[in-house]
Amino acid sequence: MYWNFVAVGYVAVYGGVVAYALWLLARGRRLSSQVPEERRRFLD
Amino acid sequence: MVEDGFRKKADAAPIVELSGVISLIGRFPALAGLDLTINDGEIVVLRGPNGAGKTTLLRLCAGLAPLNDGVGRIMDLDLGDRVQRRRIRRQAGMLSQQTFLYDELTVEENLQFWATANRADPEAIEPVLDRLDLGRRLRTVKVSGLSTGQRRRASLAVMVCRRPKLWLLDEPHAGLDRAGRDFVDDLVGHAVRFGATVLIASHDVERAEELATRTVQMAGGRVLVDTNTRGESDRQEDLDAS
Amino acid sequence: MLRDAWLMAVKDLRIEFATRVVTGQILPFGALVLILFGFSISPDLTVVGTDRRSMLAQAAPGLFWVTVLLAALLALGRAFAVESADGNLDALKMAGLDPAGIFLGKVAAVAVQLLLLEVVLGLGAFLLYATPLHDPVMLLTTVILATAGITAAGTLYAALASGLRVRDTLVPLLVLPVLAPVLLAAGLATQAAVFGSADNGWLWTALLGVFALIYLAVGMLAFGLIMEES
Amino acid sequence: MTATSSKVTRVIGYSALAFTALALLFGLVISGPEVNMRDSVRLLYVHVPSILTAYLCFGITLVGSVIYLRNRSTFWDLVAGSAAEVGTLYLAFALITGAVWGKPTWGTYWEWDPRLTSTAVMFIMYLGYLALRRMELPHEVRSRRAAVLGVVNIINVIVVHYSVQWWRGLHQGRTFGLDPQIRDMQYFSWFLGTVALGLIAAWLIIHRFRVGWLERQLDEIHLEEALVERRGEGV
Repeated sequence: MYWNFVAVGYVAVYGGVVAYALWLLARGRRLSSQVPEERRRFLD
Repeated sequence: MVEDGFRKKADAAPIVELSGVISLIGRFPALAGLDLTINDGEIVVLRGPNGAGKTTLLRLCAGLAPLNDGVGRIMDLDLGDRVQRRRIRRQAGMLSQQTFLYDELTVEENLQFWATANRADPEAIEPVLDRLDLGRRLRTVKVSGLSTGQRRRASLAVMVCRRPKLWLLDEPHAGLDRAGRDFVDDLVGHAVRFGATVLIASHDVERAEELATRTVQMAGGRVLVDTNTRGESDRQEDLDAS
Repeated sequence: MLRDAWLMAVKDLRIEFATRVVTGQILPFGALVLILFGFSISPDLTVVGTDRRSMLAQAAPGLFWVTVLLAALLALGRAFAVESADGNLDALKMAGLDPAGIFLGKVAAVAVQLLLLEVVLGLGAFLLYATPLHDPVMLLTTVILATAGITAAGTLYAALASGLRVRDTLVPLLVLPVLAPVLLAAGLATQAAVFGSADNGWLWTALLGVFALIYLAVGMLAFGLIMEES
Repeated sequence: MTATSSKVTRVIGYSALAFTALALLFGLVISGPEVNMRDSVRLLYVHVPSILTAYLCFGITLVGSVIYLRNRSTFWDLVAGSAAEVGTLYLAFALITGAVWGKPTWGTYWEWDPRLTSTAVMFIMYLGYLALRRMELPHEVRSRRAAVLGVVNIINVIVVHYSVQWWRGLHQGRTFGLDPQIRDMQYFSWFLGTVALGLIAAWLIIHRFRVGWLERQLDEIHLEEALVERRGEGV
């Protein structure tokens, strides 16, 4: 019984992290294809 | 004496000094690298098609539109500086499509509120009201019940009470009858005699150019043509005479 | 600053007097909410305890303050709609009014309107929900301090969302969580005031006072930053 | 590699992966159940780190907001925004894991426990902050308002925290002090979870910052195009 709850919790956290990270990477990839190289220096 | 000193100082620093000014409305560059210098006591008419950036230029000079790039000095104050911009706002007067009036209040209540807010002399309201034909019947009418022309006159009354140093008039003749237009012209002349500088955006070319000492043609958020209607020498004589 | 606040408050109240939006629209809305609460919580249910009190009477303090919060949101929306109608915010900036003064003026005007609402809605709750009244002084203190807190925080947040097309939906999202402590404290203090229950009503009113002071101070400091541009 | 990664993020990313593997191994396999909570103690190895990291993120948002109000730099605005987004995500994790921990432990998913209540309110506050950041406003206006909210939110959090605590305190709410018997291995699992989730948060914040940065750059490019087009109008 306890393990079901544990599973839900872990899946929510690590699944959430992975989903968010993938979304970020995809978005970054799409955006950077539209931004020229010299503007991709992230710190000014 | 004082007058002389004032003139000298003003000669050293123009009233409006813009170079490479970019001003955005949302993400639209309403002003796209505009250069313009206006000296003390000038009456400048802005011309140009709709969307040329005339209104934004006026708002910029009032310290309302953002200065996103370039250098802007108004009355020798820096538009890019928060504190100085506040002082610019205090000294500029604007007449625009927005009349800055509370629909729900009467003409009189509006004038009293704005006069007090602007720290103007409440006594100054009466003559202006009379002069603008807002005196008797209209003063107790709610602003929402006014016609466009009457609204503009009320707005003008507020501005006159402020006694601004820089007058920014956006289509001041629009929606006014002949008497109203004459009154505007009188006011402009009067204001300049008392040391104000006037910037007018107008479609009423004939009327505006009669007033103007200079015409600036705008397009695409920049100045296209800049001409002295009277010529520099005339202008100098005017100054000397006054 | 106080002069500007007075000027703004008087102007806002004049506008309200001329249009009667608060008394004519928001007040009936609040009354309606009170009645709807009555429908949703059956007045017949009684709470088992020393006092036999209906569930509705028991819940009355909380329901009353939720109603007040909803009405306050509308009043705040109205207070800012007035300024954005004809570019008047620009004119206020050009007049060089002290932002802190504008903030205080708005707070004062909304607070006066809200107090009026609360008196009427309070009477309504008293009659509709058949609540007793144990300590009127504590109730009055609660109402005044809670109103100050609600309007101070509310005005600050309404300003943050001003000029946005989604203002009407964003303001509740921003301001209601912030007002959660007010709802809590006001509800409990009111409970103590009407039922004379053992809860420390005065402590809760003190919390309301602290809340009001914090948000008045924050609002006065932050309003200039928010109003700086557009 | 992907466009928003760099040497630094790759190092952070791989160590996060390694620590996550360790945290899962220790948290789910090696460490044993606790006396009272049984196996649900394992949820605490993600729940508590989530909260701690979320608080840290909101701290960064506060710092970023304050610095932004001082120097008005895009950099700090984006730092504040990125940290708030990641922090809110972590707060959601904390609420979810808290609920599924509460069910076997307390018998309910939700208790009107002070910490739980104030966390929920805080979560909604930061959703509001993120909503404000998404508004269509000129950059400088939006950034300034967001910065004000970033600072004020912290004050809210403190006020809400104490008032709720006081509320339950005065009401002598049920006590949930289970007096957990945390042993070395459990403590170590918790530590590993904290490091893993902390590193992941760092990676996420940096990437979120870079996405935000790219959005700004793209916006600048659009603006330059718009300027050229605008200047062409007059000729």
